[in-house]
Amino acid sequence: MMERDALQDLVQVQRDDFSVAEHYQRLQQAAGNTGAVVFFVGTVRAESETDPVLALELEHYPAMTEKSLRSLVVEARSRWSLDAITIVHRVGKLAVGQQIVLVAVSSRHRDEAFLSARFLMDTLKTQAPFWKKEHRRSGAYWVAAREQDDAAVAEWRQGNR
Amino acid sequence: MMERDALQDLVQVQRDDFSVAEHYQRLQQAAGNTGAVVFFVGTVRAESETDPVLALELEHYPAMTEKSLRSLVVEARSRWSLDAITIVHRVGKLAVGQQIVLVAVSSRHRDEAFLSARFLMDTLKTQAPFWKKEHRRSGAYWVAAREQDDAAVAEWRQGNR
Amino acid sequence: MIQVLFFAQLRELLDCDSIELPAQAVHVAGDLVPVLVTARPHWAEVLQSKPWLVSVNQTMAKSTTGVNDGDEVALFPPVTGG
Amino acid sequence: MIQVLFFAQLRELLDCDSIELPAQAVHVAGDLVPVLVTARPHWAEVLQSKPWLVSVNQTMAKSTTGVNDGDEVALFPPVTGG
Repeated sequence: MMERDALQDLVQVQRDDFSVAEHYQRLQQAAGNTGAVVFFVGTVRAESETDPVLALELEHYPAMTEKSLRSLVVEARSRWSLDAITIVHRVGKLAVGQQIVLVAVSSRHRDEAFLSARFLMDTLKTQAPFWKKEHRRSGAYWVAAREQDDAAVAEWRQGNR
Repeated sequence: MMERDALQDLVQVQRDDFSVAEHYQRLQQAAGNTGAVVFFVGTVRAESETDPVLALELEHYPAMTEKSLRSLVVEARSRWSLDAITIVHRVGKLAVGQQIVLVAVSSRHRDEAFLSARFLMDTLKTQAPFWKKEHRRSGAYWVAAREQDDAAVAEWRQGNR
Repeated sequence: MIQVLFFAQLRELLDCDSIELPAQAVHVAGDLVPVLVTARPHWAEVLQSKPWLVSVNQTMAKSTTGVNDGDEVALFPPVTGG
Repeated sequence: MIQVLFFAQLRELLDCDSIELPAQAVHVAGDLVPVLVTARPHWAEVLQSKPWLVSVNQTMAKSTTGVNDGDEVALFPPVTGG
């Protein structure tokens, strides 16, 4: 399940864990060590002490997932001058503390690397077809979408972020 | 040359290269895998094709460097709720493509991780006593400070970033 | 025919992964819920309880997005990845 | 005495790492350049060519920051790390 956009870009949806070290190396090589790299990694949080999340189950819409992630990559490239992009997102059942998502961008300038990585995370959260179900001691619950996530994307669209 | 602020924080100035993989692992362990990690890595750029940078020489003010970096860490912690921070900055002579600086932040929320990492890079650029000298084929040149770097810090101070 | 897929909470509430609908009944994405409710009256409460998101051929759609014979359509809750 | 350190381009232009100044001449950071110019007239051109940054005891200073006997002061160009 691997797709390349520009030759420098990597979009991957997978059940297995990923190695930050390996993806950092790939990104630097693909970009030719261009100056600035920003990495984001999200992990499963326990959230609550009284009824902690024990595991997270990530469902997705396989035929749509990589297509939607690739369109975010294309949009990021249209907004900023970027040398290489990596998006890796896991699906399946993940224990607390495990890595869920990696977004990494390489650019000549730090502002563009920071902005584009944040843009990719903000838009991924509201536009890529993933759904989280929390397994807690008291039961299993679908995670509700957060209004501030939609607000963040609206700000990007209006040029306020 | 290692100093800890909160027990979770690491500020280090060194001649040797650093391992992103090792620092990622340390940060996640120190923070207890809290949800969101943002990493920034800056590398030496060639800058020009006709008269490329061959190496960068980084001078610093040893007695002041870590003190100033630690004060940036304290300021970041006063602005956002952060679980762990790492700043590593190299000094000495670095070849093109080599790593110069690492700033990494772990937080429960991605916005705070993105904002604080960018804040630390912006303020480090204008307030920590490092000076870069470029060695090009045509000679050696001290790098001039960029006005937009000062402007970035002014925006943070005014609450506009 | 139009293939209709359900995901996440909606899939669980309907206890159904996918169904097929005759193409002639669905012209735009906004027709989906009324047509589904007519076909499966016992789904009315779930389908009308929230504004579910719709994709047409794996792209997010509006209620005015056209739907044609052979298309793959999906209904799902707001996404929560990342 | 006050220890005065020079860094980077300024260190190279003066060809000097550090000097000592008598404490009684320097009350605030803004006194440094005039006092240095009096002590070393051949440094005048370099010292007055740009607004060099000043630190007092390893903290960035303004021209009004107080300087006391035994302090470590430094003069340097705008920083360019990161």
